[in-house]
Amino acid sequence: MSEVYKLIHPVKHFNDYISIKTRLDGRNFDEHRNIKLNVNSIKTADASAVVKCGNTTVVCGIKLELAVPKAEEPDLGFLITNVELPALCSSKYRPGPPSDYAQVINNIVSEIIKNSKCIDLKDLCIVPDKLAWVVYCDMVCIDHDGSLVDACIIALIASFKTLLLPSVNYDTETEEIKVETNERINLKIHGLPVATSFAVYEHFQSQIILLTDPTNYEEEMCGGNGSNLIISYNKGLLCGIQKLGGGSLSTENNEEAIRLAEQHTIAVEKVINACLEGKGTNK
Amino acid sequence: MRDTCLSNCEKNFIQKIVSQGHRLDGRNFNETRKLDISFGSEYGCCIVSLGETKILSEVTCEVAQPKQIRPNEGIIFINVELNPMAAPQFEANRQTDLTVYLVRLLEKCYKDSKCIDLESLCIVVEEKVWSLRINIKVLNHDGNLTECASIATLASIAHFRRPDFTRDGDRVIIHTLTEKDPIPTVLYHYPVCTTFALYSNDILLTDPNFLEESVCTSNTEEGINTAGGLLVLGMNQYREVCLLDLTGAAIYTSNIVHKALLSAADKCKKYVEIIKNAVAKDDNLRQKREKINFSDIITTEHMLALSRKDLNIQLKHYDVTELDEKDEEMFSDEDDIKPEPSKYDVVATVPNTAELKSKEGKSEWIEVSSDSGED
Amino acid sequence: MPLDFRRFNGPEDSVSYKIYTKDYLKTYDEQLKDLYDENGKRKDGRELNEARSMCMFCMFARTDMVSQAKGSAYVELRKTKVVCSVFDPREIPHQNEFRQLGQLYCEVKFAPFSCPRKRRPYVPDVEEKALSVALRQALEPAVCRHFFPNYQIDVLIYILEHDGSCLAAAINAAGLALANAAVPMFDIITSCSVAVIGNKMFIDPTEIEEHIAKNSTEVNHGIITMSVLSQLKQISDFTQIGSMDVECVTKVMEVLLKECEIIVPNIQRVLVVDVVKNFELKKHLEAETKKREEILKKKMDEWRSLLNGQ
Amino acid sequence: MAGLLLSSTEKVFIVHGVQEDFRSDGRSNIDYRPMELETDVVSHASGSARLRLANTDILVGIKTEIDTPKPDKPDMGKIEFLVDGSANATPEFEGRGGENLASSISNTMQRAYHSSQAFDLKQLCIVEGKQCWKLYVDILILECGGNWFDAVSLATKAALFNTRIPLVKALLMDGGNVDLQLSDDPYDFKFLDVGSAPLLVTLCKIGEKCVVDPSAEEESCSVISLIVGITGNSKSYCADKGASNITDVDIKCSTISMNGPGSLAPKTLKNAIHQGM
Amino acid sequence: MVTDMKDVQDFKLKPMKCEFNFLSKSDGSAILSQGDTVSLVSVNGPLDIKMTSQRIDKSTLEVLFSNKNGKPSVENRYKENIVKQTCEAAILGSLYPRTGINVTIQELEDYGGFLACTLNCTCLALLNSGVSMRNVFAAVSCAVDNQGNVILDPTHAQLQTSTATMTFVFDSRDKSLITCFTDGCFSQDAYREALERSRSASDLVFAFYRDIIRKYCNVIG
Repeated sequence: MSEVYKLIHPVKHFNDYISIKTRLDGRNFDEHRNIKLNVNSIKTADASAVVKCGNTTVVCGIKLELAVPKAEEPDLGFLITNVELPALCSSKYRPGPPSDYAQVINNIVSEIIKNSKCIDLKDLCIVPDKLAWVVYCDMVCIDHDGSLVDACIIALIASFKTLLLPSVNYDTETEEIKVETNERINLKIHGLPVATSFAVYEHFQSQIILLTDPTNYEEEMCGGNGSNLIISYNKGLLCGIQKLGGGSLSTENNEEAIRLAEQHTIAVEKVINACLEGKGTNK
Repeated sequence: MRDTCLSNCEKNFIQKIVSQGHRLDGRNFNETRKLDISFGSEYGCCIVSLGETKILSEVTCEVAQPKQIRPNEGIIFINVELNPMAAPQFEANRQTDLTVYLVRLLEKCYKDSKCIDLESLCIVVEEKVWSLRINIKVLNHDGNLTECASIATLASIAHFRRPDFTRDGDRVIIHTLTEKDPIPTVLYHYPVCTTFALYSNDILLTDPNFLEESVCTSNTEEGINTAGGLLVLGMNQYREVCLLDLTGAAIYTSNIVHKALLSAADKCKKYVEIIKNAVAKDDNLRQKREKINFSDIITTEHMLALSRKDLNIQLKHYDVTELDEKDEEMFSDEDDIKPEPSKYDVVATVPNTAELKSKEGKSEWIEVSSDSGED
Repeated sequence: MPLDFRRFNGPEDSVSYKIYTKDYLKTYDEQLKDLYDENGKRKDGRELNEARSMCMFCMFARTDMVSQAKGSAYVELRKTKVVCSVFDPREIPHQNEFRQLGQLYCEVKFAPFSCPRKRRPYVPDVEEKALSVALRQALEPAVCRHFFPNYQIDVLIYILEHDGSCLAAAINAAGLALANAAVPMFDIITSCSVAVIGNKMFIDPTEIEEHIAKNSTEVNHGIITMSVLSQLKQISDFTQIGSMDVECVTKVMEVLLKECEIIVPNIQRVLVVDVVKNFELKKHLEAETKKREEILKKKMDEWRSLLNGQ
Repeated sequence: MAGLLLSSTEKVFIVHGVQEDFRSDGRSNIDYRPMELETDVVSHASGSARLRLANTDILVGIKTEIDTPKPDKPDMGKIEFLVDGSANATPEFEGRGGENLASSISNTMQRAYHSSQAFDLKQLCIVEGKQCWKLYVDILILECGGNWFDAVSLATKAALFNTRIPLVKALLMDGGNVDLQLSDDPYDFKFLDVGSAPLLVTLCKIGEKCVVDPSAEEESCSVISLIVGITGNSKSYCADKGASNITDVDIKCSTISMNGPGSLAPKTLKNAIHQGM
Repeated sequence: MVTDMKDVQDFKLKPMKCEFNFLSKSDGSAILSQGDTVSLVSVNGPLDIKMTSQRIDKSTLEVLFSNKNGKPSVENRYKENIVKQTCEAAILGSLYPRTGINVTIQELEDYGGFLACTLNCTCLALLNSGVSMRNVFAAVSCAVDNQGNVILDPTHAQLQTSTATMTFVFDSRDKSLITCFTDGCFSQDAYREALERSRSASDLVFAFYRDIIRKYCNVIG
């Protein structure tokens, strides 16, 4: 019965839920879904993490390569982040090159990482002008059920935290390279950026409702172009606020969003740290 | 590309007034529209408008590997883009016959005529050369794209300057524009294309607009082309022909080509002078450290233009340090009020895994059906 | 190669650091010796003829992996990890004429970080295309295609980690996902592969074993993957690479047939769990609906009595 | 299979004929159609061959280029197969349809040539780890009358046999650079050893019997065909692939019983194939 | 919060210059310069689009952004998305079902605050094209310099030393925030301050809109 109602009167159905202050999966407006995080499960990658935020599943794998640094920036390494939305993660996508939406997500994620300055590209340089690390981070979405950016950032940061760089010997005379995989050092990570997504729903014209950690269906109901508001924090500083589409925000909404994001950030930080500590004790 | 419709009335009307010696916009047969060249703030960037036809041209350069058969020559790459901005019938990011045609004509005119000194673009033989990319973007398509595009190309090449470099042993250092003055490109001669619309095989219309172009290349109701076509001639300032291209009907007599050539030679020479003057004038201004920018094309005299210089607003001036303190206080207050217990538990279950779960089993299944809305 | 404008690209000439490590320069013989110890045990402790699917803990399979898909499955053969999702039948795009049989569109994609040797490119390469074709061939005989003429079903495979036998894993996953999506099928499809190096047979090989088998110089070497419709006793796909004599092939075939049989109960178990789960969910939902209706009814009765009372 | 329309009676006729070991063109089940093979037909290519097997017409050209070998196989050359079906050959090739078929042919060929037993890539090496030959095998399908795989492999083998590789002297310069010197004499070249280059044999299952060298009509009657790659020395055979394809009805697949004849046939057929060459 | 009015300061936006109908073939077009930054936008529509992208309930908005060198990139898609989502909130798309509206943007000069300039220019071009709109919108950019001060509508030189930039787009009716995007790291306070300042400064942009429309009405009226 409910399914039919949802299909025939999607907007009314959704409004009914909102008016009794509940969401379709039983959450409150400001409640986020359960997060499950697992690191280093993929051995072929140099570092990896699997994140499940509710149904949304993202796998992040890091591959290391070596290259000559750019002539303009001889002391910087490379950090290449890409978000893949393969056709299997949702019926919205078709096989082939990345859709416009995938590119937008890709850009948002890479901007957040860049702005948070959590990785100093200088740390990735081995010998200036000669050799530098290229860190390829591929975030693959296996199941797309909303709040993709949050999941991507968690997966990416968790795998950064576990990334170990092998030691490299570069002989300047012979230009010979030797890599020692047994000696590895941690990559320095400055802070722990976390993103929080909201859907902004305009309920009966004037009332603006913020839905924390929206599902795919909720995102669809609020404009259909992913989450409307993404707030990212790193070390107590904001490192990116994106507001696109959905309802318009008043000052109060804005304050509320920032407050919620702060809370969420603390919770997520706890998860990541717990996960990494667990790893430490188990080894 | 969506089709543009041309009504029979329009067709017949244009045909008729041309045969009577008139043009729709009141010009003479050999009169061109107003030419205007404006340069952007960067070298090699210009907007050329020929009447309402507007084209943006930009030359950029990068270091590339030379082709194996020509190890000491630079590379020129011409790209033409027609997007919905030019006219609604064009689709974005799709090559059409028109773009291919334009690229080919421009390549013939500027690459095949060898007007650019390619050897001067060489940095290290067989390893590094400059690769110039000429990007032509049609902003508004009101006929005679070829002529406008060719003027834009020539103007931007003449205006373009590439960074200087010095060789230090094996290494090549490329200097920024502020370190060393950039170098202009060497041009042996200045070829320009001109277009004539051919009507009933004896009338030549200089600089046809969009309507005139479409009428002369379209078919009549009977499906026969009425001896109309487009004749493109490329010539340099020495009255040498670099390019000749005819689309549409066959020409009965060669006289008409002679006639066109004579008229084209004068026109091209005039164009080349205008371009040279424009570049020289721009160079002069730049040497006087005057800012040149595309914002100059917005003429304030235009009826639909508006300019506001004094956009002032009075705002409270925040003293940042003061504010910070206050906020900190506020925050500490807040912390006292609500050390809200986290609703979530962090569980480290399996090795390498952590989980965040909401404490209470909140996920009660609540369903709303259509009846409940009426409660 | 033209630059991909839809992604962020790294420098063109970057290489994996692994080519500078010591292990990379190992000769073939050294690599071969590394494969198994004196007792004939393989590196991960298995016997030669022991498939990873034999031990219950290693073969891990589940359905309903992807919430957005109609049906999905996840198969893990120790390190090889494969996700598959199946979508609702849809009209075949750019198709004019009538097709009596439904089409299967199969796509196998490796994650960029899935292979130990090199980074996978984003655009489908030759291997991925070949795997997609092999997968389609294996699945076509298993699906009742005559039930959905002029439509196509998308079967999409994503390989998260590749440690050998990925085609076999992909076929197993696809079979599960199709069943999970309630696509009518003739039979349960299972698949297994064997690597042959000289006179040794490695059942369910790992990536390194496959690699050596492919490049071996022995008389008999190669990899055979076979998929079987168990009840019908039909082979739906048989792919071999390398070089081996006829006796060897027939021997391998028998081994594979046996292995495929062994997987069947595992698959059945997963499917039964799936059905039971769905059944329980449905019962649960029905119970809730009933409860709600009762409450509603009570309320209505209350109102009615109130109305009548007035 | 839009190109070929057969009525069900025609199909029954073919199936019954095959059952009786008698095919519509008078052959028995293990006979090949007449074939015509011509080598060195394209003067610009390093090697070339044209094969006409009844209606199937295939042209193979081989181009050689110098390339750097793969880092993990420093002493081996490279070989690449490119298949191009002209739209004249069959309506199937129009648009994207040809791509699938072409890639499946080139895949099968690549697979068949993969083993060092089949084709020794070491003979293409010039300087280990630095320079090697890369062979581009361009396969052009001009007309198709069934049985491409056999025809393509046969033509390829002939073209490789005919391929002339120029003799190159390699001088190792200091700093690891290689200087190649090409001999001035244009007749200074070597031939490749293609003795063991694989041939593919397609076995088409029609009814209960297997048939070699199926014509286009016969192909449309079968739902499954088995492609067997055979290397030159009779005992090892390579690249074997069950291709379940083509039209209607319930697909019968190569079961174990069917593979028996499948693996027997190559032996008996080997002589016939070589006669064909 | 802080209510002492004693230090009231003058804040300046960069001079704005605009021309309507710059392109003759488009249904609406505008070229706008804010300081040295120049952007050109053309609007076509509502027009016929291919079946697959038609929507039954509203018009489909297609935004094409091309930067100066003409090469497509992921960043361009992101910018397109910003403009698209902002316009979608403003255009009354439900009036034109099964049609498409094309917005084409050409970068001419970028000396800071380019996206803000583009968004304003897009709004003007939409006004010029006569597409029905719910409200107009104004974009204002801000920068935070290395001392933590907020600078309104920064110039190219100011951007070089800034640690963060923010761009806000406001609704004309109740000045609520439609779109916002940021670059760099900044504190919450800086964000709040920048937001409030930009909100006030958006008045100037709306005033500019009104002036040009008044002039435009005189011409066409």
